[in-house]
Amino acid sequence: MGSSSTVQASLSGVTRVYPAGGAGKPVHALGPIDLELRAGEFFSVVGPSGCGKSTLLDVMAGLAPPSSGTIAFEGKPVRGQVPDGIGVVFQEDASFPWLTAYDNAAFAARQAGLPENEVRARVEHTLSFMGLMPFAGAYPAQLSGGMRQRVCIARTLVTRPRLLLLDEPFGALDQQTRLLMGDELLALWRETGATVLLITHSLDEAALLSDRIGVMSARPGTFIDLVETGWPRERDSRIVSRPEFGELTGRIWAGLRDQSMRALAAAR
Amino acid sequence: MGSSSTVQASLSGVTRVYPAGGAGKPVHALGPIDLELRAGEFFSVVGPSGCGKSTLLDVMAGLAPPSSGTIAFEGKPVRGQVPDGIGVVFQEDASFPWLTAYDNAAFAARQAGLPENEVRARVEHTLSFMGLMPFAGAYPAQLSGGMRQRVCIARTLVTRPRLLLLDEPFGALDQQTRLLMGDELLALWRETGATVLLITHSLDEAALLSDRIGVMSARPGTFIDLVETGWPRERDSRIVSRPEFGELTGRIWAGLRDQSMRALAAAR
Amino acid sequence: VELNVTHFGTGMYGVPYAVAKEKGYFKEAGIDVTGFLTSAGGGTTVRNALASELPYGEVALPAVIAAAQQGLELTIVHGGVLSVADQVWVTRKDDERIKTVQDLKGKKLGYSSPKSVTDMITTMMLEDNKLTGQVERRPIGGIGAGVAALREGGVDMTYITQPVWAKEEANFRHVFTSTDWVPRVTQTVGVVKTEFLKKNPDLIRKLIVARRKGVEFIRQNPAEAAAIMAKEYKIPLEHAKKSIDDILAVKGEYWSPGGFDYEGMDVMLRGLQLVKAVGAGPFDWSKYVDESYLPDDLKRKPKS
Amino acid sequence: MRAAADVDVPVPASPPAVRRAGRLGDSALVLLGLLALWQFGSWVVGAAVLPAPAATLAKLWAIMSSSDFGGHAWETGRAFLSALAIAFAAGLAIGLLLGAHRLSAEVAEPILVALYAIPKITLYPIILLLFGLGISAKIAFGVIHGIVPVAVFTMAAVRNIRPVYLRAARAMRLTPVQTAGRIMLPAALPGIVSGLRIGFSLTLLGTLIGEMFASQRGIGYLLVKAMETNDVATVVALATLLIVVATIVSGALLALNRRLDRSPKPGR
Amino acid sequence: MTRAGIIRIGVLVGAVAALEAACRAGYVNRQAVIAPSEMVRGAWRVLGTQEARGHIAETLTTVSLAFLLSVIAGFAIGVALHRLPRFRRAVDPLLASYYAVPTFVFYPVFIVLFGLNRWPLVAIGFLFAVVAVAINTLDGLDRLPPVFMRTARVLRLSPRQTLLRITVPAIAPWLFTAVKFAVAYSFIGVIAGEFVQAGSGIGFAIAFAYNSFDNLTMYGLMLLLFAFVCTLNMSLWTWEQKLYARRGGR
Ligand SMILES: Nc1ncnc2c1ncn2[C@@H]1O[C@H](COP(=O)(O)OP(=O)(O)OP(=O)(O)O)[C@@H](O)[C@H]1O
Ligand SMILES: Nc1ncnc2c1ncn2[C@@H]1O[C@H](COP(=O)(O)OP(=O)(O)OP(=O)(O)O)[C@@H](O)[C@H]1O
Ligand SMILES: [Mg+2]
Ligand SMILES: [Mg+2]
Repeated sequence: MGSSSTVQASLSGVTRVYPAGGAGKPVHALGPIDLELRAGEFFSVVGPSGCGKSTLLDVMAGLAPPSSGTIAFEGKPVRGQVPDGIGVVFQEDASFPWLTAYDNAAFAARQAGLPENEVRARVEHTLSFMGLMPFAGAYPAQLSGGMRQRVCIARTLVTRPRLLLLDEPFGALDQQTRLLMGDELLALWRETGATVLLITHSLDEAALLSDRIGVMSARPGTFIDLVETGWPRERDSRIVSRPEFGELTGRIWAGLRDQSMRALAAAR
Repeated sequence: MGSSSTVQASLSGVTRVYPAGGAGKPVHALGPIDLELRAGEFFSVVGPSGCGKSTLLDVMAGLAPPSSGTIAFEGKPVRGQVPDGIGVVFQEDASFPWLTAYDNAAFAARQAGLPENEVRARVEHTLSFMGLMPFAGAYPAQLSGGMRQRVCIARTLVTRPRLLLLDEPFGALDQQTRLLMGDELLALWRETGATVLLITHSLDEAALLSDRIGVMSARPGTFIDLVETGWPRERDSRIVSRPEFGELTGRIWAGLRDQSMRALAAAR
Repeated sequence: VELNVTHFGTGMYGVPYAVAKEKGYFKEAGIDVTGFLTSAGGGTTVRNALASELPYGEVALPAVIAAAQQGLELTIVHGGVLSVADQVWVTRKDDERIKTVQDLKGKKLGYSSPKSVTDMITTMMLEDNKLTGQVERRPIGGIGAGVAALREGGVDMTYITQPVWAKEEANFRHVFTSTDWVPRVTQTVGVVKTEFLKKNPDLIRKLIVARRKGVEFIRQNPAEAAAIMAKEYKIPLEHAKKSIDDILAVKGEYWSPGGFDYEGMDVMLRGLQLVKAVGAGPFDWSKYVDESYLPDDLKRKPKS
Repeated sequence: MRAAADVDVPVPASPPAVRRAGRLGDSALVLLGLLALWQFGSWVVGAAVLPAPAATLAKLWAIMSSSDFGGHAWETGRAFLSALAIAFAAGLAIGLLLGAHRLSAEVAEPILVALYAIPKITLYPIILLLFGLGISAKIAFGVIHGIVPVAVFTMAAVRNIRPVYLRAARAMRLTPVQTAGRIMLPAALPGIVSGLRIGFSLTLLGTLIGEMFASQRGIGYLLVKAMETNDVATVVALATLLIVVATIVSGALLALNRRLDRSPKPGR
Repeated sequence: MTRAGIIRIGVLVGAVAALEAACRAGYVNRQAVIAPSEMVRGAWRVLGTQEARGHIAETLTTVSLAFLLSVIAGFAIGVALHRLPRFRRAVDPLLASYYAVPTFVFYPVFIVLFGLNRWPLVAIGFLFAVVAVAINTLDGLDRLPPVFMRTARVLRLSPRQTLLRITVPAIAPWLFTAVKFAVAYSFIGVIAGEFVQAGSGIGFAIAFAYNSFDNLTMYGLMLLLFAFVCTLNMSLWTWEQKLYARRGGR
């Protein structure tokens, strides 16, 4: 288990401007962002659509260069390449349709050159943890959207990343199933001790799962609020019936409602 | 404005079984359902994914025949055809990519044979109401997913339906923007006095907007709970901060959490 | 009507027809010839001829033999081209190795395609010169490909026919002409659909006379004939002139006024059998040839 | 209120005029590159085998200004346009039918694909035997080349129409004829036009091949005559003419398709 | 077998039977079309001759070479065009108009380039097939979800690994279509070339049989050719259907 006081990843003064395509104007999509992720914490990001959340994730993972500012992971600067130790689950379904659930889950581990029996042990453990063991031999086309997303999560988990970046991983699920998957994610987080950064559209999800929540403004996205939830490490979705839960979501909503309204008004 | 006591649409003993395709077994998707929609009420349907919500809408609209039971709209049986007076907005994006937003919105009205100046007046009114006036000349490809869905809503509203069936119309939007669109939908409902049946994945949305909420079981979907919210006709999304709101969502959630867990466990 | 003449526009067979049309001989015979039909491949021309409004054609003899063997209803009514004077064998200008046929030993010789007339001519030529098996023979497909192959070194010698030769003369070196080895071989004959012939014997008679006038005109007025050919074939006058002069310079008859050369026809038949283009065994000319439509002075009893 | 036509439209990334100019510039560069390659090739193999561009253009000019070229072009044009009309009409009819009727599509598709794969030139004896000499054989030859791609593309386009459009049509109470004209045709049009582009070229090729064997007039006849007399300059000049004509038409159809195809593009 | 499969066989058998009946009853001119049973007899006889077997072997070798080369080059061209979108836009009209040109008229040029051997014909087949392969590869790459490429980067795959382990399997259905086109077009190109220009091969043999009024040989050869192409196509198609069934469509 990671201690919750050391810094695992840090961003300072990070912005990202998409260069002008054709004769269009450049798009200032993100920042400036300053953020320190503590090792082992569960951090969620919420914000209006198009505010730059996925861009933030790309920049943190080293998939896209920041236009200014610096990013560090475990003390080393992130530049050009995805550092070892970071696992990413994308917003889109990235399961490979030509591989079975098992082979999908094993893909990254095999890639990393692990011996096959080690791969097998890890994949089987992860698949049964994610409730996918009966579907190990199934192809993604035979799975529901939510199951496919779980396959992607399994693929990432098998490499045992120390920092897990999740971009709206439950987008394909209905609200109730999301809740259950959230519980599983919490259990996983407790078990592995990894740091988790979760991007989500759902305030409830963020309020329920996180140690800290970063609330982003409309584009260019910056953090307008950082909320500590104060939940115990042992928790699950039954928290929703607690009164503090209502207060918490109320606080986040209040901020975001203004943001969204302002964004929408500007667009009209 | 419709009185809230007369029955506008009614379903009794309605089921729908999808016939066996190929070597598969027939799928019992829905019912039996008994429901009376009161003229002018705002009714929401929530339930786990795949429980038959869209099927219910198809059957009510006359787009698909019930396997048993009867449906009536304004006293007349619904059979084979979509009755005049019903407007439908589908879960999928159904905006026509070959028409501009304006022509999309005008499509159904022109279809109904309205004179062109009447069409223009209605379309302009509806588009500005939906915040789409600046995009009247844009094609759907130039609009975001949420805007496209609004175009579809506009297309349906222009015909002034007396019963509006909405299938997850805000699926493409983030939670904050959904909230704002919900407010607009409420305003519209108040203005036109139409009956609204809204299918949604979001319990908050249902709790916020509706006079009544139908909670469905897992497939085959039947109503396991019918919740009266008791909200005043004049309301908007600020309701979320009221304590009764938390109670209400808590009640719905409790029922659904069990349902979803049971469904998930059975699938494992 | 349109008349079927094989290789009209690309070969010498059609010149008498061009002259007869231009000089009004067809008109005199009461036939309004508006143009000529032709197509690639002997069989196609035969089929086309038999399917035309006036089911007559001057076509390749091998195709006629094949058609007759397959039971098509046709009658041979006049002789056409009686020699291969239009076929020359050439090498590259800068290639001095081949001066006589004996120099072919160990070289590569291009002919159009298996079972064709050039296949037959080369086979006979090599046989006559005791070179069989000592020359590499390669099918090339056509003149264009042959010329390309010659340039590239794929073959050392290939054939070119008139009037293309007149055009290409400057680019290649002439070594010999096919008539040097096979002086008499009937290339084309006139055929008519038998059914039509029975009904319109006079029309065919007149047509043969008109063609004959064309042939005679070429002999008497080669220069004017060349001018007509140049116009109808859409080629430069000097090429037309050259090709006609070349043909006339070769010993022996090229354009028959209509009469048959049965020896030449037998040479063709035996040659084709040699390259297995037609089945072995005798071929009874008298079954297909009918001389009764020829002018009396050209008639000759077919030997059986 | 302003009329829909003069309403503001969101400014596209770059004005169309600028983009079009850029595209033309690129095309000019590619053209120059091809000409250079051609010139180079001519040097390598010799002008007697492959005449240089300038000589070819001069030759082409000479051919085109000769008195009887008009007749040949007219002959080919007449046969080609008839073949094109038949191939397009029949291909569209077959494609629409198969697209709309699933079972016949399943029955016919492998047969169509197999027919497509047949080296059609070997059918020329049969065509000649069936249609005799003259324009009908050429037309038949053009048709057998062009009809299958048109049918296959149309079928795919119709089958890929999103089902929600058809459901929307029913919800708006369109008659079957209206549905075909106002929904199916515009929705499938981009795919159909792609089929027409390929169909155009192949029909032209088929017509020419027909002319090469069974005609006394037309571009194909000129081509085969030039081939027989080893007139390389004419062969190359005519081939150039063909590709120029086909490219202009193909480019025009492509531009049309870009205008018609307003569906959102995949990818970010 | 599926219902569609049964109907399909019924349709084909019906068509053949109708032709047979029409020929037997004398509705069809024997000089034009012969009965299917005669065609089979012709095919059998053709297979018995050394000469025809030689033509067939030659054509098959030529086609195989054209096919292999066009698949490799077409794939490479497709990938290259995809990487160069501006270039691609500029050549886009050419890709569709390309098929209007009878490539085989350039046979003499290829003889000069490649010599008097089978390579000029290989070139004709290749030129016919390569563009179809490139177009389909491009189509597949266009629809390749960008998230796969991002996944490859997260998993730190080398460009080669990305190509072999992600790109190729991801666009496999389009490559399949490309392969089917390559088979069809290399046959079409090679046979057309033989038909018009060459002195050997199936195309030449058909043309020769036609010109010698030898319908039995001609239809026999055609039948063999069609049977071969169709069998090849059908097996590819079945294989493809299996692939799709697993992957659930494209
Ligand atoms: N490649 C790009 N080029 C130009 N602009 C881009 C590009 N990618 C994203 N953007 C813009 O940058 C902004 C941020 O995009 P991003 O995908 O990060 O938003 P997001 O917060 O993840 O949205 P969502 O919640 O919808 O996933 C958006 O306005 C988007 O239009
Ligand atoms: N055409 C069909 N044939 C067979 N089964 C079908 C068909 N359409 C839907 N179903 C099945 O019927 C059930 C109900 O489907 P429906 O689309 O009504 O669910 P839903 O509640 O709208 O789900 P969601 O919330 O995901 O939109 C599902 O289990 C689905 O698999
Ligand atoms: Mg995002
Ligand atoms: Mg649904």
